[in-house]
Amino acid sequence: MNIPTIFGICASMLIGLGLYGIIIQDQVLRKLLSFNLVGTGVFLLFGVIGRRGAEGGLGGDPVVFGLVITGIVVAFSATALAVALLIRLHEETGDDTLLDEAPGEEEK
Amino acid sequence: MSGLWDLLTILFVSMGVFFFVAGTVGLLRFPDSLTRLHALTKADNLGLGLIVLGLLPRVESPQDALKLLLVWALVLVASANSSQLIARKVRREES
Amino acid sequence: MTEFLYVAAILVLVTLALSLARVLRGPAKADRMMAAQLLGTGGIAILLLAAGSGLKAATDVALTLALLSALAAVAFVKSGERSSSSPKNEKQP
Amino acid sequence: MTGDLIFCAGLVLLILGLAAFVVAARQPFPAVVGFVVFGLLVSIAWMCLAAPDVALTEAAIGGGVTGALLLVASAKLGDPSKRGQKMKLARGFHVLVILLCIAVSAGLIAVVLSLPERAPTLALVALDPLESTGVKNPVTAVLLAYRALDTLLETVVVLLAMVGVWSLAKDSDWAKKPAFGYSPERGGPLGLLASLLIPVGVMFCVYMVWTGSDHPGGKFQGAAILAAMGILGLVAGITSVPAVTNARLRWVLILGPTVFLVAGLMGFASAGYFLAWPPEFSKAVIVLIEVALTPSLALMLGLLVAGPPRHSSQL
Repeated sequence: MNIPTIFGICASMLIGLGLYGIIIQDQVLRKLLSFNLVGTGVFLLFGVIGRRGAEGGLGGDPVVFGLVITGIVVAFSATALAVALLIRLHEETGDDTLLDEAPGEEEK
Repeated sequence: MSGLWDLLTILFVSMGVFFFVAGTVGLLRFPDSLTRLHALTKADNLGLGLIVLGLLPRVESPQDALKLLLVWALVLVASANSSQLIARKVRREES
Repeated sequence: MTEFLYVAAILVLVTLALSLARVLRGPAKADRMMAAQLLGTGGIAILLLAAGSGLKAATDVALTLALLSALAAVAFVKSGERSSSSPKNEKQP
Repeated sequence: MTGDLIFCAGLVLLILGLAAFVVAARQPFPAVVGFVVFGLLVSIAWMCLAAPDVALTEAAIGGGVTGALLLVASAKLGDPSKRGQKMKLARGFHVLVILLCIAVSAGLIAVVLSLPERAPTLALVALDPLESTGVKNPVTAVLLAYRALDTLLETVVVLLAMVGVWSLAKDSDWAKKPAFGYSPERGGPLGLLASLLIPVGVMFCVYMVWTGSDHPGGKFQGAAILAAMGILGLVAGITSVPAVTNARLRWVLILGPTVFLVAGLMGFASAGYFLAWPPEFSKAVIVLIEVALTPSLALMLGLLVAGPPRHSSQL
């Protein structure tokens, strides 16, 4: 058991947890948080691969780390756009979910 | 000589960690928000300050020492002001 | 010596885990925010300890966190003001 | 050697616990605070993985700017409890979802455990021509010399996302200023905080960009810090943003991408293909692009947090 392996397991579990949140949550903000958990898990998985590729006196594979930096910034932009969409939706409808109708009515 | 510096590091860092523990215990055990805020500032100011003091003998260049002190100064400014802001919010919500 | 700094870092990590309980339990929003504040300071302490044991770049990460630690608290306090009172008569003297 | 292993194991447990809390918390606000702390711990995790450049990015963007964005958003959305609307799931479906997620995690863990003993790596390939670029930080070299196209497109993606946010303004609010929607507060602790932190932050941003070519750091980290300082100044009433139709604002926004693009097109003349830097000037070109990108990126990131232009009586 070495350090990259520990973080690899952590990343895998983060992806599973986030996926669960994306499917189960009904508020969009919570779905966004879960989506970011999945994103972080994927980045960490990249980081593990990069760390294992350490060679030539470097701490890891710089190509992979460069990709992850790009990924973090893009993920933030996507999150910000999604938050703006969500707030506008909330202003229009007073709702912060994507449900078509109140489920209570559906059951009746 | 280095033995003495190492001793200083061990002494100050241990004291710093102690204040982190104290602050956390306060945060968990104190009865209301304002007293918890009080406990919290012990960890911020004293805990981090002592750790910075303890690490100073280990730095390699004056720039690194300056950076360490800057971190502490920034945390002092940030925690003092944001504690004030949070306390104001707590009071407004209570009244 | 490095081993001592690791032990110190692990101890700070344990206190962080404990103060996480306050983030989880609350009860007030301010309590959660304060605990997050403490976690931020603890994270900075861990990074400085890492820098002390040879990871020099950790100091820069600690500086970044120190600069941005107040931002979350400010965003929390100011945005809360808006939702708790009407924005029109909220004017500082 | 065991000390760091124990530390990392503890860190992983904390990260996973927080992630579980973010998913399971009943209210959105605690989940958001949990996510902010999560970002902080993940940046420490990046230090453990020997990736200081990524740790800096995660600390500046994941912990700082995203935290402000999400906290403001959760305050604007308010508490959902009053509606009492809840998605009802059939029990079978719920079990199916749990099984699916466990399967995904288990599969990935199996992949991680069965990685080849000698990992494939491009580290040596990336190191080899490092001398010729004059840049000492291999990550910066990857971002701006070998994979510059990624970085160029990424800047454009951030710009597009910002245009997307602007396009969500109401028709009547277009040509107004982007605003959080609450009054700036002058003086008091907030004013003191802003006036003390902002100069240090700006200095640190310059340091980050400058040091980025040789040591961990770079334009993304610097820009994120600058954006955070801008947000702080905005809240404290020290800085202000012009209306989104302002020509100067738009010039600053496209300054970085334009310099990048022009430098890339010059590559046709100097080396024969797009985004090729002339070998003798490559460090100068890289530093120029970094310096030009920083204000543009900082403004984009800040405006992404500020949200679409909206009517506000205070600002």
